[in-house]
Amino acid sequence: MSNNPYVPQLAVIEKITEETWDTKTFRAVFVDEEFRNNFTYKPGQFQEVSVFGTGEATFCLTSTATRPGYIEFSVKRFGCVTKALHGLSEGATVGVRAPLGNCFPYESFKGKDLWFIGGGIGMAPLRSLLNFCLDNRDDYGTVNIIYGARSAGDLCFKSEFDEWKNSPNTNLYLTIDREEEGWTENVGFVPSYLMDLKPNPEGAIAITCGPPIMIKFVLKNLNELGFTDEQIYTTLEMRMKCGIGKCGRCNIGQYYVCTDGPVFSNAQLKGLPLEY
Amino acid sequence: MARVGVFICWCGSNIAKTVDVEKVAEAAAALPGVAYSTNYKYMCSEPGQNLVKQAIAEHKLSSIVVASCSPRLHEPTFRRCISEAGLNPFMLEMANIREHCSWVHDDNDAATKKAIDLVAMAVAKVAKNEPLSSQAIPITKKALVIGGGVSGIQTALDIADAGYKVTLVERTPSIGGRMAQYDKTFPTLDCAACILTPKMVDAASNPNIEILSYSEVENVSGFVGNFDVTIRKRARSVDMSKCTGCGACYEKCPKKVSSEFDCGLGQRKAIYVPFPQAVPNVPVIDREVCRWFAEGKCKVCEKICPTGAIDYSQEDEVITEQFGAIVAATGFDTWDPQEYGNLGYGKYPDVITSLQFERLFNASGPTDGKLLRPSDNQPPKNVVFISCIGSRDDEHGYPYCSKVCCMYNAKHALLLKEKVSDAQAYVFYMDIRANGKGYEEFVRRAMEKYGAVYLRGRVSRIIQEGDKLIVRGADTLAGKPVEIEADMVVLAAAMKPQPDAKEMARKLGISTDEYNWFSEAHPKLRPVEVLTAGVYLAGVCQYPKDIPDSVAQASGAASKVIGLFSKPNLESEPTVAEVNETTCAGCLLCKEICPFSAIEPKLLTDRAGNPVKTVASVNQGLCHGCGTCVAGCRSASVQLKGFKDDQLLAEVDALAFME
Amino acid sequence: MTEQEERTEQVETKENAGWEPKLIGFLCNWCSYAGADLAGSSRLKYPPNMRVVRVPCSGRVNPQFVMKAFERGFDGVLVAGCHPGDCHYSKGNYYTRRRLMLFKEFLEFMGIEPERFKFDWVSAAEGQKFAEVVGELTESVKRAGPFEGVCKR
Amino acid sequence: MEAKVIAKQDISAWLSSLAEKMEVLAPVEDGGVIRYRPLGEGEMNLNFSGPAKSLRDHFTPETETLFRYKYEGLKAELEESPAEEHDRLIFGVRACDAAALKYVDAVYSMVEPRDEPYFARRERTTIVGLFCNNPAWSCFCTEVGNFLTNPQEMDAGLTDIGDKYYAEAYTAKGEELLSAAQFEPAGAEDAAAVEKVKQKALSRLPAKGAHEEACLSYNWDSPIFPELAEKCLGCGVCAYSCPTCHCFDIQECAQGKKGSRFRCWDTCQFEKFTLMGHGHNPRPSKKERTRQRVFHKFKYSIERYKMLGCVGCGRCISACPVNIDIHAVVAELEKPAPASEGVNNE
Amino acid sequence: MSMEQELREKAKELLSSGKVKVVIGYGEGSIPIKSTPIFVKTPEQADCLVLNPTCTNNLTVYLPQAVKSGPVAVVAKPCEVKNIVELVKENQIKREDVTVIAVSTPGILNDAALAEFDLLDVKKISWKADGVAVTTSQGDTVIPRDAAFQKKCLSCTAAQPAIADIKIGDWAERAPLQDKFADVEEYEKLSAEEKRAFWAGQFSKCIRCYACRQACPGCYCNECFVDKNGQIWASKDTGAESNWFFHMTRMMHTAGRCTGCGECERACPMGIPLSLMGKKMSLLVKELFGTQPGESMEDAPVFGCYQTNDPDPCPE
Amino acid sequence: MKYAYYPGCSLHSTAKEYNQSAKEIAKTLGIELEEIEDWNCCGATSAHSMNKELSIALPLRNVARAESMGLDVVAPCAACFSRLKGADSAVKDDPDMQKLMAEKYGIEYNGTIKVHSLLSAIHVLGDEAIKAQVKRELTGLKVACYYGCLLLRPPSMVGFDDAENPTSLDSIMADLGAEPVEWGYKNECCGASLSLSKPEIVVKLTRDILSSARRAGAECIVTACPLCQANLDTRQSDIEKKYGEKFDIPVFYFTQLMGLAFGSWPGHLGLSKLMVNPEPVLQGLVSKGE
Repeated sequence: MSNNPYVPQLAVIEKITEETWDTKTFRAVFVDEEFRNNFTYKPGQFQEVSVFGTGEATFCLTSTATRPGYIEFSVKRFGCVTKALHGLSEGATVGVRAPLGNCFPYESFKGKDLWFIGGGIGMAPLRSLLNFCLDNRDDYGTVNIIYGARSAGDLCFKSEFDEWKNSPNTNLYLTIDREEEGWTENVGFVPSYLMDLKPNPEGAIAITCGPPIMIKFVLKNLNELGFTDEQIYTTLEMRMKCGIGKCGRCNIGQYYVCTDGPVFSNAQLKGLPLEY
Repeated sequence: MARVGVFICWCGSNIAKTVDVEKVAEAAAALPGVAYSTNYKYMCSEPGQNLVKQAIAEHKLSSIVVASCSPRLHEPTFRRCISEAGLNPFMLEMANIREHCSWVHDDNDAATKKAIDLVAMAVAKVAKNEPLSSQAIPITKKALVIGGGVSGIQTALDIADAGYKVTLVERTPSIGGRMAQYDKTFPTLDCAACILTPKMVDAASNPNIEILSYSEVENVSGFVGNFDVTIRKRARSVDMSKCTGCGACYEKCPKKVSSEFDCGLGQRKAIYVPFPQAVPNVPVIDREVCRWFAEGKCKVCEKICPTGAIDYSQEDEVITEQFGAIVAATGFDTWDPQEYGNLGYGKYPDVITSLQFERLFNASGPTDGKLLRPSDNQPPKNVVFISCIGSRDDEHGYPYCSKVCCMYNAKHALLLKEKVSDAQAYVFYMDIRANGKGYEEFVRRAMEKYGAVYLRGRVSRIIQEGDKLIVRGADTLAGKPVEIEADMVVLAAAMKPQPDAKEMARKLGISTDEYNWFSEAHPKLRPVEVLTAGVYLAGVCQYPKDIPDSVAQASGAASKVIGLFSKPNLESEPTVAEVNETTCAGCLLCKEICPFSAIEPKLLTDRAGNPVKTVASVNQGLCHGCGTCVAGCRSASVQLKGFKDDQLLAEVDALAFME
Repeated sequence: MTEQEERTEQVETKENAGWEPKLIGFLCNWCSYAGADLAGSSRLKYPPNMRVVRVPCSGRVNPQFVMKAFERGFDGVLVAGCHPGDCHYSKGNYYTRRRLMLFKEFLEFMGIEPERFKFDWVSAAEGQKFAEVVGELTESVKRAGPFEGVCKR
Repeated sequence: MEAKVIAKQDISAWLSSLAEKMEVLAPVEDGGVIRYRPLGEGEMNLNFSGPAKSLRDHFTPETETLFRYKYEGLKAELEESPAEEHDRLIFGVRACDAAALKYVDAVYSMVEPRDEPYFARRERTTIVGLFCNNPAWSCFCTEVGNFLTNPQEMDAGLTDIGDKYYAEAYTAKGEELLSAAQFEPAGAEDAAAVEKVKQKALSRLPAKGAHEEACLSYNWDSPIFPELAEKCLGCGVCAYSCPTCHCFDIQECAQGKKGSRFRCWDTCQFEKFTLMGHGHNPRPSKKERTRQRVFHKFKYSIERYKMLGCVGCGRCISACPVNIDIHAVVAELEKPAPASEGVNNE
Repeated sequence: MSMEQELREKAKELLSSGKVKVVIGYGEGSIPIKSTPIFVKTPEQADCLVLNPTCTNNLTVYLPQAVKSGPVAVVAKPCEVKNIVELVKENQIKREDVTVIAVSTPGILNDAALAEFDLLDVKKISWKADGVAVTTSQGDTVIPRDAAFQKKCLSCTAAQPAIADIKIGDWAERAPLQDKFADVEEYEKLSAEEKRAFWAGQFSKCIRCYACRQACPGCYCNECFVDKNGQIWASKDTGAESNWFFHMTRMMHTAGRCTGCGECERACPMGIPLSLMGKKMSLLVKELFGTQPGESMEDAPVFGCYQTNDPDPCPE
Repeated sequence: MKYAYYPGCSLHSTAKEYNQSAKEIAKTLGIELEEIEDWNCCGATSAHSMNKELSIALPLRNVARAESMGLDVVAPCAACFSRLKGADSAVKDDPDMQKLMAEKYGIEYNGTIKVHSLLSAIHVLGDEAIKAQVKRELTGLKVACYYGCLLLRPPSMVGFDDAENPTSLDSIMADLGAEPVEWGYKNECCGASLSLSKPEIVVKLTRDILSSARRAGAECIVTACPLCQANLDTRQSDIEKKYGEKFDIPVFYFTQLMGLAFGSWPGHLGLSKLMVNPEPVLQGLVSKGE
C-alpha cells in the first residue's frame, strides 16, 4: 500500500438503518484487517466516502472511536453520490479516506456542562461527541441535548433517544417546527426553544450544528444567554474535494476548513473573513 | 444508483430460439445497479407479470427492465403491471430483443451479444429514470364527424346517444353517402333507402347532432381534447329556415346538367336535391351552371318559391369550433375503368360500372327503376358482369381486393332475373370472395336459383358489333375461350380513396398508406384509432369494407370517443419538457422551434416584485414530448422528462464500455 | 484491381479480419423505430452490428449525441427519422435535417470519414428500407475500417 | 563551487549525453508558445524572452489518474497507478519557475500526509536554470524576491554571455552535472561578462517591493475589486499560466464495470469552484473571486506559509485577454491615499 | 478631429444627457502596447476613452450583464456590431437598452507585429498611412498594413452596420485585401487521417481554461454544458478526445452566430487555431442555408427556422 | 428528318410494294431514308423461340450499323421493328448483355440511337404536315385500320399509341380525307406465323376480321404490317373456298393510300401487286384525280 493519500481504504457496508424517508445511516467495516485493528479517530472528524462508478463525497464520522471495529456515517439523499449510496445494499464495497480534519477539543470540555444543539441531519457530527462523552460519562458535567427537525419523521437516531434519556444526568429536549398529532414533546424552532430552556453559561460548553439559518440564530442567542465565544463550538460545511488541505477549495482566508476545521470555536469564526 | 430488476422474456421461442436467454440474464445480474435478474417463457402473460410484482416486493426494486418485444407493443402492459406493484409506471425500460434482435439475426452468438448490450443500455437508462406523473387537461366534450355516409351517421348517432354533442360535416348537399345511391343491399336484399333513410332522419332529429351539409373542413389545429376546427359552410343560396322542401323550384328550373349522384346517367337541375329522401331536404343552387349566376338572367326558382326561401346573396360562412375528438368517415371513390382500353368503357355506352347499374335499378334513378340500356333504352337480355376491374391488378389499378364486388355482382345477377325474367346473367370472376355472414349462401342462390352463369376467367376484349357487345373471355374451368353476345356489360370497378384523401390526412395530422387510405394505429389491435391521439377512423376511408363492417367500425370509433369523453379530463403526456429556470438564459430559441407552440416566455421577479429575467416555460398540456426544443437548447436548460440528456447518454456510455 | 476492390481487399488483410464494426443508431419512435419493428416482424435479415437508442422524434437527436458516440469510439452512427412532411410531431424532422446536414459537413471537415455517419429517412412502412440502410452503413463502415478515434494519436 | 563556462555549440552534446541517463526536457517552440518538451520533440529554442509555459504540468499534470478500480455486484478492487520512477532533467528553467517550486512544495507538504505523487516527481527532477537576458515587459520578479540573482530550488544555472554560457552550480547534484567534459573553468573576463549581463537585465526590472509586510493590511473592501469584476471575463487563463497555482479538482471516470479517479487543474476563478450542493456559494460573484486570487497570492500566503505566493513571472499579465495586471492591482492596494476614484486601474 | 476625440465627445454627451448609465469602451492598458476595456460612468471619465490599433477586445461580451443596471453605450467594430444584432435577436439585450457606437477602424494590431520591438520602450501606437506607427525612443516606425493588422481586419469589407446609433470612422465599403478563407482552403487539402492528426496535436495542447468561451459574446449561458455536475456531457479530463468534444460542441453552438471577431483564437494561451473551425462553419451555413450572422434584424436564427426545400440527405 | 432505313427481308420480297410506297411517301414528306448498308435478316418470329442470344445478336448488328451511321433506325415491318426494338432495349437495360454482345458476337453497340416504326415516324410529324401533302382527297373511302397484334405490343417496350385502343393509323387516314370506320377487330391477331404450319386457323381468324370489317361498312382495310397484309389479302380466296363467303376487300399498306392521296403515280405504289384487285374500290378516286 503506497502512501498516495488520495487512494481510499476499502470497506464493506455492514448495516443500513433507515433514519428518515431520505436519510440512512451506514455502518462500514474496513476490509484490511491490519488497518481496521489500529484505526482510530476523534469525535468531530470527517471522512471522504467513495462510491465506485459515481464519485466521492464528504460525510462526518457519526460513530465514536470508543465503540471500535466499525465506522458510521449518515447520508441525506441529495446529489449523485448520496443517491448512489442510497441505492447500495448491505454487503456492498465502498472506499473510505478517514479520519480527516481536526476534532472537538474534548479534553478542554472535561468537567463542563455540555449543551448539544442539533438541527436535522446536523445531529450526526454531534452524536459522535455525544456518545464519546456518554462512554466517558464521569469526565463531564450534565449533558443536555436540544434536537429539532422539521417534523417527527425528520428526526434521526430515534433508536438512541431512550439510551440518551436514561444516561446519568442527561436530558433530551426534542422539538419539531410544526404541530403534529401524536407528538408530545416541544413544538417550535430550535433557537427559540433554546431561549426557553435558558441554559446557564457558567462552566458550560455549547456545541451546535445544523442548517446555516439555525446556526446563525443559535450563535446569536447563545451570546445573548451569556455564552462567550470561546464556549461555543460548531462545525462548518464547505465544498471539499481532497480533504487534506491541498486542492485549495475550502479556504476561508488563510485557513482550510478541511484541515484547520471543520470544528471551529465561535471566537475563531469571528476572526475569519466573512466568506463562508 | 437505483436497484434494478431485469426480466428476460423467451417469447415462447421467438427470442429463445436465437438468443441464449440464460446467458443474457446472467450477464445482466453482473451489471452495476442490478439487484435481481431472471428470465421467463412469457413475460407479458399473467404469471410473467406476477413474477415481476413478487420480485419488486421481495427485493425492494426501484426500477424494472423487461427484455422482450418492442416497447411499442407492450410498454403500456408492463407500465400497468409495475404500477400495480407500487412503482411509478415510468421506472421501466424495455430492451427490444425480438424485433430488433432475435427475428433479424441468424448468428446466435452475435444475437446473444447484442441482446446483452441492449439490456445493459436499458439498465443504464432505467437507473437514471425518475418517477413521472401526468397532468389533467380539460376536454371539450363535443365530437366532430367528417363525412355523412352510413359510417358517419352511425358514429354520430352512437355518440349522441351517449349524451355528447356531435357535429356531422358532409361535403355534398345531403348526408347518406354512397349507400344512398344503392338500390338493394346484400345479402338480405334490404332496400338501401329503407334501412338508411330512418337513420338519416334520426340523425337530423337528434338534438345532440348538428348536421352541416354542403360544408367542408378547412383547417384543424390543437390536440386531443382541444381541437380548433375551421369549417367552411358553402352558400346553398337557399334559406334553410324558410324552405319546406316542396320541390317547386327544381321542378321549374330550366337548366339541366348531368347528375353526379346518378353517375352521369341521369340529369339534374341547376337547383337540385341529390335524391328525393335527401336530408336536409333543402335544395342547393350549383352556382357554376345556374343561369342567374353564369349569365345573369332567369331567377325562375326565386319567382316560383312559395316561401321566398331563395337567396342569391348568401355567402360562404367560415366558422371555427372547439372539439374534443374527430372521427374521419370520408368514404371512398370508384376507380375509372377507362384505364382498360380493351373493355371499351367510355367508348361503348352499354359498358357501365356497377354503381351506374345500381342507379339504373334504383326507383329514384334516371330510369325510375326500369332496367334500360343507356344506348337505346331497351331492356337488356344478356348482361355480363366482370369482377376485379382495377382491383387485384398491379399493372393498371390497385393490387388489393376491394372486398365487396363479388357480393354486389351476385346481387345484380340475382336482381336482374327478378326485374327482367328472361334475362341471363354471366359473371366473369377470378375467385369468389364471399366470406361474410350469409354471403356464400347468397352467391349460391344467385347461381343455382337464379341461373347466373359464373365463368371463372378474365375478359380479354369487348367489341361492339351493331347493337351487340361481343364479350371475349376465357372459361378456365372448361379450358376454352368463350364469347358472349351481350346487351350490357357491367364492370365491378375498384374502390379507391377520395381524391383529396392525402390533403385531409395532412389537415388531421394523420398518415396514409401508399394508396392514400388513412393509416390506423395498429392493423390488428387498434383498427379504429390513428397514431394522433383524439382522431379516429370509421368506414371505407381506412380500407375497402362492406356496410356491416363499416357500421361496426363506426360504433367502434364512437365507443372510443365516448371512452375519451367519459373521463372528467385527460391525463397529459407525462413525458413532456420542463425548463430549469436557473440556467435558462432566455434566448427563447425553443419557443421558435416548438411544433406545438407550447413554449411561452415567463418573467421571473424577485420577492419584491421587480423583474429579474425572462425564461422559457412549457405549457405541459400542449407539449407532445417530441424533444425538438431540448436538442436546440445550447445550455441544456430544457429537458424532456423520460428522455433527458443524462438518460440517453447513459445508454451510449453503457454500450461504449461493454467488453 | 479497381479502387473498390483494393479497399475491400485492404479491409480483409488488416489484422482486423475478425473485426466487427460497432455501430449505434438513434431512431425516432414513430417512424424509423416502427420501420425497424416491421423489418423484425417481416423477418428481414440485416447485420447485427448496430444497437438502437429510441428517441421520441428525430428532432430530439442533438448533434452532440453523435459527437459523444464518435468520442466513445463507435465506428459508425445512424440517425433516422420520418420523411419530411410525415413527422408525427409535424415539424421535428425539419429542424433535425438542418442541424445534421450542417453537422455532417463539419464532421467531414474535422477528418471523420463521411461513410461513418448516415442520416436517412425511414417510414413506419419501410421495413425493407431499414434493413438496407443498416446493411449499407455496416458495409461502408467495414470498408472505412476500424475507427481510430476522433483524434488519431 | 567555482563557476564554469560551456561553449554554445557543446550544449546539445552535453544534453544528449545526459539524455542517456535520464529524460531531458528543454524549451521547444510550438504554435508560438515555448513549452518544456523532451529533446526529440522539436527544435530547442534558448533565446526566447520572458518566461515560457510554467513547469506546473510537469509536476501536477493537467489530468492525472490517481487510481483505477473494477467493481461488480457487491465486490470492488483497487489498482493504484504506479508512482513516478524515472529521473528527469529540465533544462532552461527560468528563476521564477524554480522559485515557484519552493512555494508549491510548502503547500503540498504543510499538512500531513504530503502529496506523494507530486513529491515523487519533485525528488527525481534536476533543474538547470537559464538566466533571463531580456525579461518580458510583464516581468516583475525582482519586486517580490531576489531569486533572479541567487536562484532557489535550482541545481545549476547558465547565463548566456555571447558565444558561451557561464555556468554556476548551486547544489551537489549541480556540481556533478558541471563536471561534464564540455565545461571548462570560467575566466575573470567571463565573470565580468556575466555581471554585465545580469546588471543589464536587472536594469529593466523593478526594484524590490515591500509586499511581504504591506499585503497583511490589504483593504478587503477596496473599490478596485468591483472594477476588476466588471472587466474580468471569468476564464482561467491567469490561474492556468501561473507557476504557483496549485488548486485541483477530483473527478470520476466511470467506464461500465471499471473506472478511475483522476485529478485535474481547477481554479478559484471558476464560479462552481466553491458552489455547494444546496446552492450556497461563499464566493458567488467575480468580485470575491478576483479578490481571492490577489489575497491568496499575497496576504494569505504570507500568513500561512510565511512566503509570498507570487514569483512575479508576469504570465498572468501577458496572458489575460482583457489586460488585468496583478502588479498594478497590488500597487493600487498598497497606495496609502484614500480609496482612489478614477477609472483606469493604474 | 480624430476618431478618439469624436468618441470622447459623443461619450460625454451620452453620459451628461443621462441617456446611458455607462459607456463601455477601451482605455489605456497597463503598458502602451495594450488597451483594456473600461466602464465610463461619468462625463469626466470619458477622457480616459482611447481608440488605437491595440483596441482588440470584443466589448459586446459585457452587454448581457451590463444592461441589467440600466441603458448602456458600447463601442463596437464592424464584426462586433453583428454580435449586438445577434444578442438583440436572442433576447439577451433589448435594442432600446443599447446605444451602439459603431467604429470602423483601418485595422487592429496583431500580437506578432511587435516582435522586433523592445516592448518596454514603445511609447505610442497609432494609425498612420494605412499602416501602424510605433513610436519608440528612436521615433516612429510604420509597419505596413499586411504585417500590422489581424487577418480578420485584412479581409474585412466594413459593410454598412445593420444597426448603429452613432457612426465613427470611414464606413465606406472596402474590398477585402486578403481572402478570408485562404487558411481554410489550405487545411482542406489534408487527407482525413492528416486532419485528425492535426486536431489531435491541437486539442492535446488545450488546458480547458475556457478563455475562448468567456471571450465569445455568443457564449452567455449561465451554466455551460461542460460545467454540468456529474460530467453529463463532457468529462473534465484534458485528454484530446474530451477537448475535441468541448470545441466541437462550442462550434455547433456558435454555428450561424459567430461573426468571426477572432477573439477566441487571440485569447487562447496555447495558440490553437480556433478561428479555422469558426470560418469553416460560417462558410457551411452560408452554403447550406444562405444566411450570415448579424446582417439583418429580420433573419431568423439558423436553427430557429427551416424551409421545406432545405438540403436533404436523400432527396427523393 | 434523316433515318437509317431497315427494309427487312419481306420488303425486298413479298412486300415489295410496301417498300416502294414507303420510299415514295417518305420523299414527299421530306423524310430521308438511307438504307443500312449490308443489313441482315432480323430473325423475325422464329429466332427467339430457338436461341435467345442469336435472336438479339441478329437485329442488334443492324442497329449497331445504324449507330455507326449516327442515325435513328426506321423499320416499316412490324416484326422487324419488334425485333430491332427488342434487341435495342435488351442491351440498354442490361449492361452484361451489352458486354456479352461485344465480346462474344463482336457487336459494339453503345445505345446512343433509338428505333422507330415507320408508322410512328410518320405519325410524329403531326396531322398538319400530312394534310399539307394531300393532293387527292380520298373522300368517301371507308377504310378499316388494322393494326395487328404485334405492331404496338408490348406497350412498355414500344411506347407508342395505346396498344388496347389504338388511334394513330385512324388519324392518318382521316388526314388523307378517308373515313376510318369504328370496328372491334382492329388489333385482333390474323394468325401470323401459323400461316405455314396451321393454315386453317389463319383462314378462320382472317374470316372473322374481314367479316367484322364488312359489318363495320369498310370498303378496304389498311395495315402497316406485311405479315397481316399477306394473310388478309391472300386468304380471301381460301375463305371463299371454305366458307363460301366472298369479301373482295382490298388490303392496302397505309403508305400506298398515302401515296395515292399525295398524288403519286399509282404505278410507283405497287398497287398491282395486291391479290385482291383494288381497282373497283379506287375507281371513283383515281379517275376523279386523273
